Amino acid sequence: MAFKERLTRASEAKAWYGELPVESLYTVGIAGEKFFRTLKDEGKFLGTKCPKCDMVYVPPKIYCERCFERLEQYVEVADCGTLESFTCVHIGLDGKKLEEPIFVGLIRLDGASTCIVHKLGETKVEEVCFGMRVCAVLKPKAKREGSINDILYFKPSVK
Amino acid sequence: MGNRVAIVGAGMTKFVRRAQETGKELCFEAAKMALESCEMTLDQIDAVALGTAPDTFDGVHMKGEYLSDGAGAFGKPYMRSYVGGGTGVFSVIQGWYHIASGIIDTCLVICEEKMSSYQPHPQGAFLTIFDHTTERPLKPNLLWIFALEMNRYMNTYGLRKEDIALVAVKNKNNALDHPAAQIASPVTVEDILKSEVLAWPVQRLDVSPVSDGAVALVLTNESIARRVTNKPVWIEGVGWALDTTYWTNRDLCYPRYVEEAARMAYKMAGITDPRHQIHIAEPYDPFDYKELHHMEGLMLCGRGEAPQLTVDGVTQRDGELPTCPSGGLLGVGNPIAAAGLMKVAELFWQLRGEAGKRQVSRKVRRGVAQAWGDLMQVGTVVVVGI
Amino acid sequence: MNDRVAIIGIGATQFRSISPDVSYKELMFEAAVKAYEDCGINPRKDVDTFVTCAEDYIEGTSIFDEYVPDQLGAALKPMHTISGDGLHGIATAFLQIRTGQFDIAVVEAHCKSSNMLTPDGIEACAQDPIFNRPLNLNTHFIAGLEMNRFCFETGITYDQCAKVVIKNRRNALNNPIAGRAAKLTLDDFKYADGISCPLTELDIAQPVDGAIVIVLASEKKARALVKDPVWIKGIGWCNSTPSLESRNWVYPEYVTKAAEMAYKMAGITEPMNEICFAEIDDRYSYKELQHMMALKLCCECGAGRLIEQGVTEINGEFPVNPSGGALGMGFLYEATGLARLYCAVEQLRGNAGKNQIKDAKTALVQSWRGLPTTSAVVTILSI
Amino acid sequence: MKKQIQKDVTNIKQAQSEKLTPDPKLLRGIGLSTDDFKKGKVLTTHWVADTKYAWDQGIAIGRYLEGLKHGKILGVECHKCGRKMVPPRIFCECCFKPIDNWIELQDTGTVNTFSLCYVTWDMKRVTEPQIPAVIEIDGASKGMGIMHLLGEVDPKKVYVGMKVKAVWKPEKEREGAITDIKYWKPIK
Repeated sequence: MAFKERLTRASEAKAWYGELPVESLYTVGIAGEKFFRTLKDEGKFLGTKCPKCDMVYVPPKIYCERCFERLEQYVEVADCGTLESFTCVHIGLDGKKLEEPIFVGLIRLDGASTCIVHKLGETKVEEVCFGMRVCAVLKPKAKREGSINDILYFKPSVK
Repeated sequence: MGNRVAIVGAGMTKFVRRAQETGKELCFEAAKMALESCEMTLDQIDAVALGTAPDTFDGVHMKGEYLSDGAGAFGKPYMRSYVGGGTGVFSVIQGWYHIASGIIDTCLVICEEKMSSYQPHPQGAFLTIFDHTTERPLKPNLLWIFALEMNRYMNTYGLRKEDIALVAVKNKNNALDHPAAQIASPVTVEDILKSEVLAWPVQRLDVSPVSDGAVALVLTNESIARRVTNKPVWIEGVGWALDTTYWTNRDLCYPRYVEEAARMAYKMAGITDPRHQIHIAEPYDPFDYKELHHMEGLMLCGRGEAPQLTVDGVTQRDGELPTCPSGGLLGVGNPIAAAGLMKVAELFWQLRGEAGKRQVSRKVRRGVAQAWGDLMQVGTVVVVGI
Repeated sequence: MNDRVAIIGIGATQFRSISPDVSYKELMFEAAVKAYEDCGINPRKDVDTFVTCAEDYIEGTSIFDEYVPDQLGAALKPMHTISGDGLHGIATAFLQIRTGQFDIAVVEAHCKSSNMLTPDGIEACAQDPIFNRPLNLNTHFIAGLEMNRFCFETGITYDQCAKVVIKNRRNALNNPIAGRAAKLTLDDFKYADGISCPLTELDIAQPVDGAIVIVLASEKKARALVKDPVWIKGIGWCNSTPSLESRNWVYPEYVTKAAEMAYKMAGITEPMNEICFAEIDDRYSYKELQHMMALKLCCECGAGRLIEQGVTEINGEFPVNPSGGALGMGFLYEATGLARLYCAVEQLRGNAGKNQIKDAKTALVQSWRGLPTTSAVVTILSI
Repeated sequence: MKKQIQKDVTNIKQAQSEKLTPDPKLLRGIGLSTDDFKKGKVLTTHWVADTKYAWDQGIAIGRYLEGLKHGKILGVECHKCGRKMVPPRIFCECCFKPIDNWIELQDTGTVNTFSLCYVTWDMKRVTEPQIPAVIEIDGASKGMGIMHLLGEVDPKKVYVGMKVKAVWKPEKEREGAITDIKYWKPIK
C-alpha cells in the first residue's frame, strides 16, 4: 500500500479555504478596437476579409486563422442574419438555477462567414427555429460603451 | 540524438509594459515575423509548440487553448508546455523533441505573455505560486523568495552588492542596442545602489520589468533546414530538471537543478569543458544576481566566481564569454515565457552574425541559453551551434 | 532512435466524488506507487523523464508544476507540465522516447474537482474575455448550442443521446474504480433538470476526484521489464479554433485530423474493422456519438443507429466505452483521457473482469479537452 | 520533397554585418500608458474571477496544522536516508517510500536567510519592513527550514545564523494554521 497511515475518523478530514484572486483588465486588441468603436459610434458591424480563403471574420481578426494572412481589409456586414443554433440556459455563472432562463443564439450576420454568440430577445421558445431571421437590437447610442453588451440581444426580424 | 533539429527563423514583438494587442494578436505578430524571416508559410508547418507562463497573468483559464488561433494552430497538432519561468527555453526543447522524434518535420515555437492584464499590479499574481496552506497565509510576494535567495548567495560567498549591480548595468546598457527593448536608458552602479529598496537586498533596478510580448522560432529537421537557409543553427543539446517542491529544505546559494539540466544538455552536445567549448551565453536574468547564479549552475565558472568574471569584463560583448548580449530580461523586458525564448532567438542571431550593433566581438560557434522557474526549482537549458 | 513505444505500467486511485482523506499530493502518490509496482521500476533510478498534465485554475495554484515532482519520485529529474489532457502527456512522452534520448517516461494526471468550490466560475474564465465572457453565461451553454445544431443536422434524437448515458453508466457498474455508475432508464431523463436545452443534467458527465499514472518505455526496456507491453501504434493530436465564432458547430474536424494522424502512423485504413473497441470522450452524451462519427467509427447511417442497435454495447460488434466512459466513471478534467487509456490497457491485458471484451487486441482511445476548446488526441493501442 | 519547401540557397543573400535583428521596421507591438486607460483611449473589458477552493489537507498537512494548533511543530522521519523533514509529507521524495514516523520538533531555529521587505504582495509600499526568512527548525535535519516572518527585532540587527524562537498566538486564537505562529523573535 502506498501509505503507512490513513485518516480513520471523519473529524480528521479537513480542508483549507482560499482563492485564486484574479482581477483582469483586458484590452480589446487591434481588431477589437475597430469593431467596438464602429459598433459604438455608428451602430454598424465590421468584419475583416481574407481574400485568399474567401472568409469574412465577424468579429474581426487581424489574421486569418486558416492561412495566417494579415487581414487589413475591413468590411461592413449587416446587422441582421440567420440563426444557426440556439439554446435556453437554465443555470447561471454560479451554477445555480436561474429564475428566468436565458435564450442564447448563434447568429450568422449577412455577409459574414462566422457567427456571433449572443442573447435572443423578444421571442418565445415555440417561435425559435433553425434558420430564423434575426436582427441586432443595440443599446441607445449614448449608453454604448464599446462592448459586446452594446448589443442588447437579437430579435426575430419582422417581415 | 535522434534527428538533427535546426532553428531556421525567428521573430518577436516589441516588449512593452502594456500592449494594446490581445495575447492572440501578439502571438500572431511574432509568428508571422518568424515565418517571414525564413520565407516559410503556415501550411509548411507541421505542428505548433506554445509556451506561456501562469494563466493568472493573461486572466484566461486554459490560456494555451485561448491563444491557439493566434499561434497558427488551426488544424494542426498543438500543445502548450509549462514550467513556470523556465517555459521560454523549455518551449524550444518541446519543439526539439517534436522533430527529433521523426514524427514532425517542421515546428513553430511560440511564447507569449501579457502580464499587464492582471490588476492592480502583475506582481500580485505571484502570491498564488506559493503553497496554499503553508505559505500563502503569510501573504508572501515574489520579491521575498528572490531576496531570500540573493541574500543567501551573497552571504555564502561574501559578495558585494556593487559587484552584483554590474550585471544590471551591463544588461540594461546592452539593451540600448535591442530594437525591441522595453527599457532604453543607460544606468550606472550608483543608480542601482540608490534605487528604491523593495526587499533588501533587492532594489528597484536589480529587477527586470514586467512586460507584454511574444517571440517565435521556426524549427525544422535537417533536410528542410538545408533547403530553407544556408545558415541553420543546430540544437546540439537540451536538458531540464525540476527540483523538490520543498524549497525551504534546500540551500538556495546554488541552483543544483540548473547544473543537472546543464549536464544533460552538455552530455547530449558532447561538451566536456563548458567554459571553453561555449562561446556565448544567455542565462536567465530576471534579477541581476540570477545571471551570476545561473552562470555558476551552467558550470561556466566555479561556485561564487561569477561576480569576479563580471568585474573583469569577461561577460561584456567584447569579452571572452559574452553573457546576455541581448540585454537580457533586465534590459529588453520580462514577459516571462517570451523572455526565455528571446534568449534563444538572440543566440540564433548572434551565431548567424546578424545581431548588428549587438554582435559580439569574438567569433561564436556555440552558445547556451538557460531559463529558470517555479519555486527556485527548475532549470531549462538549450545548447545551439553552427 | 526508438521506433516503438509501449505502455508498461498503469496505476489509478478509486474515482470518488470527494476525497477528503487525502491531499492532492497523497492522491498522486498512491497512483504513482501502483504504476511503478505494476512494472517493477524504481522512479528514482529508472525513469528518464516525467510529464504531468494540469491547469492552474483547476488546481487553484499558479505554476502548479512546482507541486508535482516529489510524490512522483521526480525530484531533481527532467519533469515538466503539459497544459493539456493526459493523452497530450502521452503524446509528449511518446515523442520524447522516440528521440532515442529517453527509455522510460512517466505521465501523470489527476483531479481534485471536489476542491473547487466554484467550478462554474472557474470554467467561465476559459471563455474569450472580450467577445464571450461579458455575456455572463454558464459555460455549458456552448454544449447546448452544439448539441442542438448537431442533433438538427444529423437527425440524432435526444433519446439516442440518453441511451449513451444509460449504456455508459451501466457499464460502470462493473468497473471497480468508477465513481458515477448507475442503472438508469429513459424515464429518468423525463425528470432531469434542464441545463442548456436540449442538454439536461443527466447528459453531463459529473466530476470525480482521482489520479492516474502511466509508465511508457522504449521497446528494448519494455521487453526487458514486462511480459505484456501494450504498444502505442499511433498517436495524433489536433486543434481547431478556440473562437466560438469561427468554429464548425456540427462536425469536430480536429478529432478527424487527430485520428487521421494516428491511423496513418498505425497503418489503419479501415478503423471499424481493424479496431476492436474504443474508449472515447463522452463528457456530454452527444459527444460520444459526435466523436464516433469524427473518428469514422460508424457507417453512413450515423452513430444514432448504432446505439439503437446495441452495436456499441460491451457484447456488441464494436463496444464503445466499455469502462463506463466519463459519464459512468466520472469526469476528471485533465485526467479524463488517462482514465480512458487506463481502462483500455486493462481490457487489452484481459483484466477488465465482467466488462472484458473477448479477443480485444486493438483499441482506440480519444480525448477532448472540454469546453470551450477544440483540442483532441487520438491514440491506437495494441498488444 | 516536403511540401513545396524548395528554395535555392544560393539566392539567399548573405547576411551583412550591418543587418540588425530583429528588424526595427518589422517590429509590432503598441505600448500604452496608464493615461491611455484612464482617459479611455482604448477599450477594455474587466473581469473578477470567481475562483474559490477548499483544498483537502490530507494526512500530512492535516496533522501538521493540528500540531500547530497545539503549539507544536511536527516533522517526519525517513529511516532509509535518515532525514528529518519539515513541513511533513507522507513520502520521502529522495527514497520514494512512505515515511516511517512522526517527530516533534522544537519551536526554535536558525535564520538561514532573510529579507527586509518594503512592499506588500500587491506592491503597496510600507514604511516598516516585513522580515520574511527561511528558518531552519531545531530537531530537523540540517538545512530543513520553513518560510516565516521575524518580529520583535530591529531590522538592522537581523543576520544569517541568528537563533530565533516562535512566538505563538494565544491558544484560544489558534485555528490550525501556519499563522498560529505570529512570527519568530531572536533568542537573547
